[in-house]
Amino acid sequence: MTNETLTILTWLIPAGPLLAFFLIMLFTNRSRTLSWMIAWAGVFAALILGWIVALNTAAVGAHHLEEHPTVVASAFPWIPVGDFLKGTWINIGVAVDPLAAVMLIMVTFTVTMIFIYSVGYHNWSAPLGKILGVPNHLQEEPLLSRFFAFMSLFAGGMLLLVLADDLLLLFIGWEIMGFTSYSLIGFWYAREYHLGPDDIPHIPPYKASIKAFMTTRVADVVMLLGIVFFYFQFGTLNFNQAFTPENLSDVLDIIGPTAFGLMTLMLFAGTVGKSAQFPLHVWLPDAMEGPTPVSAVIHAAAMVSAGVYFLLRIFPLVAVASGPSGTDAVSFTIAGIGAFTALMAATIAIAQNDVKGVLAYSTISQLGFMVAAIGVGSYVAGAFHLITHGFFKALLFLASGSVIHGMEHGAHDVHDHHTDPQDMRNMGGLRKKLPITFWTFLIGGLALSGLPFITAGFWSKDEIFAEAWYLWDNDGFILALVVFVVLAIAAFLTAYYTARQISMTFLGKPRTPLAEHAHESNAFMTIPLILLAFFAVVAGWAGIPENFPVIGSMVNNHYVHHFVGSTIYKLMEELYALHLVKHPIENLPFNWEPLIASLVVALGGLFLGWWIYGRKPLETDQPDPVQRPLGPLYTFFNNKWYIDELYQRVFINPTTYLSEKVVYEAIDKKTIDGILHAIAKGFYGFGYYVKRFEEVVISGGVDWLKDGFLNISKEFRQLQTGRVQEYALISALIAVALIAVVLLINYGWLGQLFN
Amino acid sequence: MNPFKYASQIPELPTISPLLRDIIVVVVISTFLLLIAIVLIWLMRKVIARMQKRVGPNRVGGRYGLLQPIADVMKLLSKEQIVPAGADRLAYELAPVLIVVASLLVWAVMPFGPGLIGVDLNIGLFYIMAISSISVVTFLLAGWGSNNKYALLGAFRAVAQLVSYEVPFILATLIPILLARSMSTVAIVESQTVPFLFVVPLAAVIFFISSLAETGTTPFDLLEAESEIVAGFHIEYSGMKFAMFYLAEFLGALFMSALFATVFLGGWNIPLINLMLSLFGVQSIDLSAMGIAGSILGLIVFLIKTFFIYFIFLWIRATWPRVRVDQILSLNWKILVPISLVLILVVAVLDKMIPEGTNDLVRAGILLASNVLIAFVALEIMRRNGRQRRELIVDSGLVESGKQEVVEAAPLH
Amino acid sequence: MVEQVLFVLLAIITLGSALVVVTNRNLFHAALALMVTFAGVAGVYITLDAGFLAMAQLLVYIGAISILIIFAIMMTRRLMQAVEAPFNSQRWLGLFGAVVTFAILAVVLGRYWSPQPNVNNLVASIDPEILNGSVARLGASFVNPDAYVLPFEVASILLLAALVGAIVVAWPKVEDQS
Amino acid sequence: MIPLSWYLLLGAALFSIGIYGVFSRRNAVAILMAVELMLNAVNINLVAFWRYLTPEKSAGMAWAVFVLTVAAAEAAVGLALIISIYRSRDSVIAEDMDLMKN
Repeated sequence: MTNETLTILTWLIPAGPLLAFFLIMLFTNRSRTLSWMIAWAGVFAALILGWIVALNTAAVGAHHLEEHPTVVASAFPWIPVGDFLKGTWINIGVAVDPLAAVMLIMVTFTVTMIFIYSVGYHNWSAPLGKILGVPNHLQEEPLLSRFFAFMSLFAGGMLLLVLADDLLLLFIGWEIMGFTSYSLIGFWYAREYHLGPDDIPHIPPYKASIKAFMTTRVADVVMLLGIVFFYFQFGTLNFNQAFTPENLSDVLDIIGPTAFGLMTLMLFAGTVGKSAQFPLHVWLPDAMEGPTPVSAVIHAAAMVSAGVYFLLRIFPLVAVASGPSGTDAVSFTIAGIGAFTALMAATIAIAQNDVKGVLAYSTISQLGFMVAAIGVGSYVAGAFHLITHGFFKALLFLASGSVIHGMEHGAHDVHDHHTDPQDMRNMGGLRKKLPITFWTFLIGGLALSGLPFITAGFWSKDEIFAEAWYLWDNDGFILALVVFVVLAIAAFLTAYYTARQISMTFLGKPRTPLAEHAHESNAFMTIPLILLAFFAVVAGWAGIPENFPVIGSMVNNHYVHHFVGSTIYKLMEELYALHLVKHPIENLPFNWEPLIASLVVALGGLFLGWWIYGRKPLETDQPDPVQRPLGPLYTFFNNKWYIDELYQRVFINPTTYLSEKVVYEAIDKKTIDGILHAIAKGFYGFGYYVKRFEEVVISGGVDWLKDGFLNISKEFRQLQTGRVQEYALISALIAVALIAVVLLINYGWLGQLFN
Repeated sequence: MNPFKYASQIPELPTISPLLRDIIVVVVISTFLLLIAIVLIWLMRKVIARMQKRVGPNRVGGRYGLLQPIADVMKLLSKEQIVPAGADRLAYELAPVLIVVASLLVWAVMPFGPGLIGVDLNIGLFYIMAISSISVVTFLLAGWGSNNKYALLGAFRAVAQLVSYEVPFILATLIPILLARSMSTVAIVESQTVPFLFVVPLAAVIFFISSLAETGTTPFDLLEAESEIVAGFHIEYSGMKFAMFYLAEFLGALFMSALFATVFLGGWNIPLINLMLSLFGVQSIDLSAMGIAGSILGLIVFLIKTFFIYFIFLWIRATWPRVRVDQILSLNWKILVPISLVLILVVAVLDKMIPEGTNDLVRAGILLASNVLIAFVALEIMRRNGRQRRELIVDSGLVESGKQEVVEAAPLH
Repeated sequence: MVEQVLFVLLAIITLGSALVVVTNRNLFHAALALMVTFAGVAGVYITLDAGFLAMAQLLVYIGAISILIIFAIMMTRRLMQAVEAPFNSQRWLGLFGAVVTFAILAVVLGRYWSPQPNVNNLVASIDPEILNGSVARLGASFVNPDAYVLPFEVASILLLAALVGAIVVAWPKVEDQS
Repeated sequence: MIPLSWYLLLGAALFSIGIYGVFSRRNAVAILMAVELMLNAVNINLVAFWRYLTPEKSAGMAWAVFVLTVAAAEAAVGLALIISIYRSRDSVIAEDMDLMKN
């Protein structure tokens, strides 16, 4: 395929969903069927085009890509800035390189699956009675058109972000996703909860959406500042133009390592917000209030990946900032935040009971994995884990949605609308009831916990471990060791809570009538599960290192490493030559330690989880087995480290207090209003005398005048007979008279008229 | 001062002063028409009688009743002149005269043959329309003048029908004008190497229907629906005045068929002959160049065509039932006018798009195809509407004919 | 000479019938006289070599407008029969106005265009080709963007508006039609 | 050969007659007829000027045609108005329609 065709196709990838959004919003929002069909058309177009472009990119071949990573690059001037007559424009453009290609494969596929799933999911929505503002059970979602419109807009924004070749367009896609995530999390805006004492505490959707929006805003403001800083320093927003060895070294020399690191960290703040890293991760669990497809698309396929993707995009910046001539603070911050988030989220996840809550925290922790990996400088591992995680986490979310769905069916059948269908304690024994869901969930869970040698998660995690270990082992990078250990613990917990979740949900026998009467979802929902399960397994095999014992020799090509690595291979080589980065993209030697570590954590975690929860399943209303041994720690985890409460006290309460008491009471009411009242009184006094004057003099005079006119008009009114003909006659006579006068003046006297 | 150029004169005739020639032409044409009307009456009675399994006039003048019309005229002449009480004399007396005058005036531009034409106006067809619009007035005069409510009703009906059917009539006439690029009847006749009937059949159909309505023959003969309003606007007329209306009616029918023959059948041209000859490579014949022989030949051809069309008039008259008023008007405004508007647009654009010097057959074929296409689409739409209408009737449960009127008339309001 | 006689006859017919129009007590006869006036004006057009306009005059005025007027007269028939003064109180004033108007117009005419033939050198006789082409030129000028295409379109819109407006205004009220 | 001024005089006379009718008739329909007379007078002038001054152009005829159009529209709407007034007020006398009186 010629490059021009490829360029056109690349431009067309985001066009499909965006067009679908406008079509649905403007025209077809009355017809539900038409709406979801249009949305499908959009994403299917994006899927086909995206895969065509991606596979064409892959077909170029790693060696050629290492020389020229950017396969498609097309841009046109958009905003004139500064002295634009000289042609300093901000361009809008798309670029496809291996990283974008793999993202395209993952994003388009998962998003399409989610769209298919959504139709099945929304045709039978939330239970009757319990929740306001949502359709009754076995009724169709009334706002389906709106849902698909926003989903399409979301997909379009994500694809825009993936394909963007400069920071501005990327930021636009970023913000589009921010807005749509807000409107989708709060999709059931009318929901209100009347929580029982033992219910899982959650806030209603509209609050959750506001929370997510505000939290990410905090990050985005910093990120925008970072972008401005970036533009100020580099003079361009385009990645390929900015990230050249000359530019990087120049900027580093000019502004010094500290400012450089600061710029990097400001940009990284965006990732912290979008990918829900530690300080700003609080929005993500509450975002589970949205419909499950939304959770899947936000927390697995698109939005949270966007943060990591952005971090990968600016990886050269990170590498240089934490390079030999940079400051270690950068890498310490990034990797530290990542590792801490991974551990914290994992610990929280082991004490959650909401089936989607567990997945939410596991998402946070997996994102922590990626961020930590990138922090210590392992580019490929981060990207690889990003892709595989996208697949199996989407699978897990959709499967959990299917579970909730089955539970709601049960709730409908037994007319019990007070038991929470999302609470794992109310489930159990669903393996018989939802076979397809069970098997797909099992595959996804195993992939998440990294079951060795088969699942995708194992290979990507193993990659991260290998990189971290190599960094420690090779150049004694202490941070790498820390990250390695922390991530190992996190991985262990991951496997543990995955096993716990599967056991509590599917194994044993039903603990509530809901679970008794649950049954399998429709084909709309199960088929995407199966397809995703396939990828959740296979996606990892592309990343098997060739120097891995036995299997490696079978595959004999570390494909992902070469392919993704080739994105910045050349650049890193040159930077390495300039001693700006610690080490280029290189093939790792095989080490036993990380392999053993990942084997141990995965299998050990799974076994422990099964030992506690699967071997003798929970009975009804039996408290969590680990509650007593862990003691206060459990409540600490269960309450999510009290971070929400902390924020409540530290940020929100002071702010409200300030605004309430100080600004409103003291400043506004007392000071300003006081002054205004004083002025008002003055004017009252003045106005009184003005009023008197007006009454006596003006209105008196006006009355007199009015009476005069009245009397005159009494006389003149007789003229108005209301007869058209009279008016016409009079006006005509006047006109004739005028003409006559004019003629007489022109021609002199009548006497000389006729000569 | 007179802008109208006369038709190509026949060389054999002696040249005489224009004024005298005008008078001669007028006298000849009107006499010819007034005489031919007698033949028409006999023809109508005979043909319709045969179609209705009757014998028809067979006593007066031989077993074919050839002299029957003469007897009729005698009877009418000898009848008493009755003027209804309270009649508006002016209008009452004026109407019959005016209608005959109008129906004679239009023949001035009718090309009977090469050179056989009263006056070849460069706006001939326009002239015809104008004059025929005068005849509408006479109905009003008659209806109003003969102080009679049936007459007035008949006049109203007649005017409503005629005025509204003038629209598709004129629109359909515009299409031959477009193709011939002239309003002169002679130019239109000469430009028909392929008769326009085969070029724009849809226009021909619309023209024919609206000419039926214009002359007020079946199925559009509401203006003299004997069963409803006794005899329409000329109920109060008797004797010769009635005969004048009668005469005007026949002349109108004949004129419409003659006009159809002129505009759509190529007038005095022998159809398609020159194309045939040119196919065989023979020298093409031009009647207008053959002097008096050509004139006579052309006249014969013209009369054959005219009487063929007139026969079709009689045929319809003998066989078709009458339609309702609302049906007439809705047929006009909802079907004929839109179709003819679309047709004018399409034909004009196509005719411009076809490059000059294209073979006439090719041009004709393209236009024919467009016509057929439009006709098909129009029929499809009408079929849809008809089905909807039927469902409406069936749903409303009024299926017996008596109440069906209500349902069908409803959309008109 | 013949033409002048013809013209004078036409003028007499036209003006006479026009006078009938404005003076006759019976409206129906007034309408008939109006038709005669229109016909006379058409004749005047013919003497002016404007055959097309003459035909248009017949078609529009006699064929359409007169019919409309007669319809209106018949629909308001009851009033027609009631004996009533045809003129209002200001007839003499109106007559005066009309006469003065005519006088002024005549004066101005006499000033500019002398009544004698062939005085101010006008286009007396022109070759018939120009006149024969006049209709074609008229049609061309209606669709010529440099000439009258805009007024032409506006006129069409005006006709449409008049159609709709007439229907709406004369439409019987809802309670009228049972 | 007819002088131009004859046509202009004819037009002037017709116009004046129309004016007289408009001012002095009581019946609205009659007034409308008088208006038509005036329009015809105008047309006569247009065509006469066209014929005598610029026969090779088409301005005069074109505007005559426009006047024709306007007359048609005016008659249609005017008569519709008259009929609706007749329906509502049972009168077509112009003098009776003096709702704006005083």
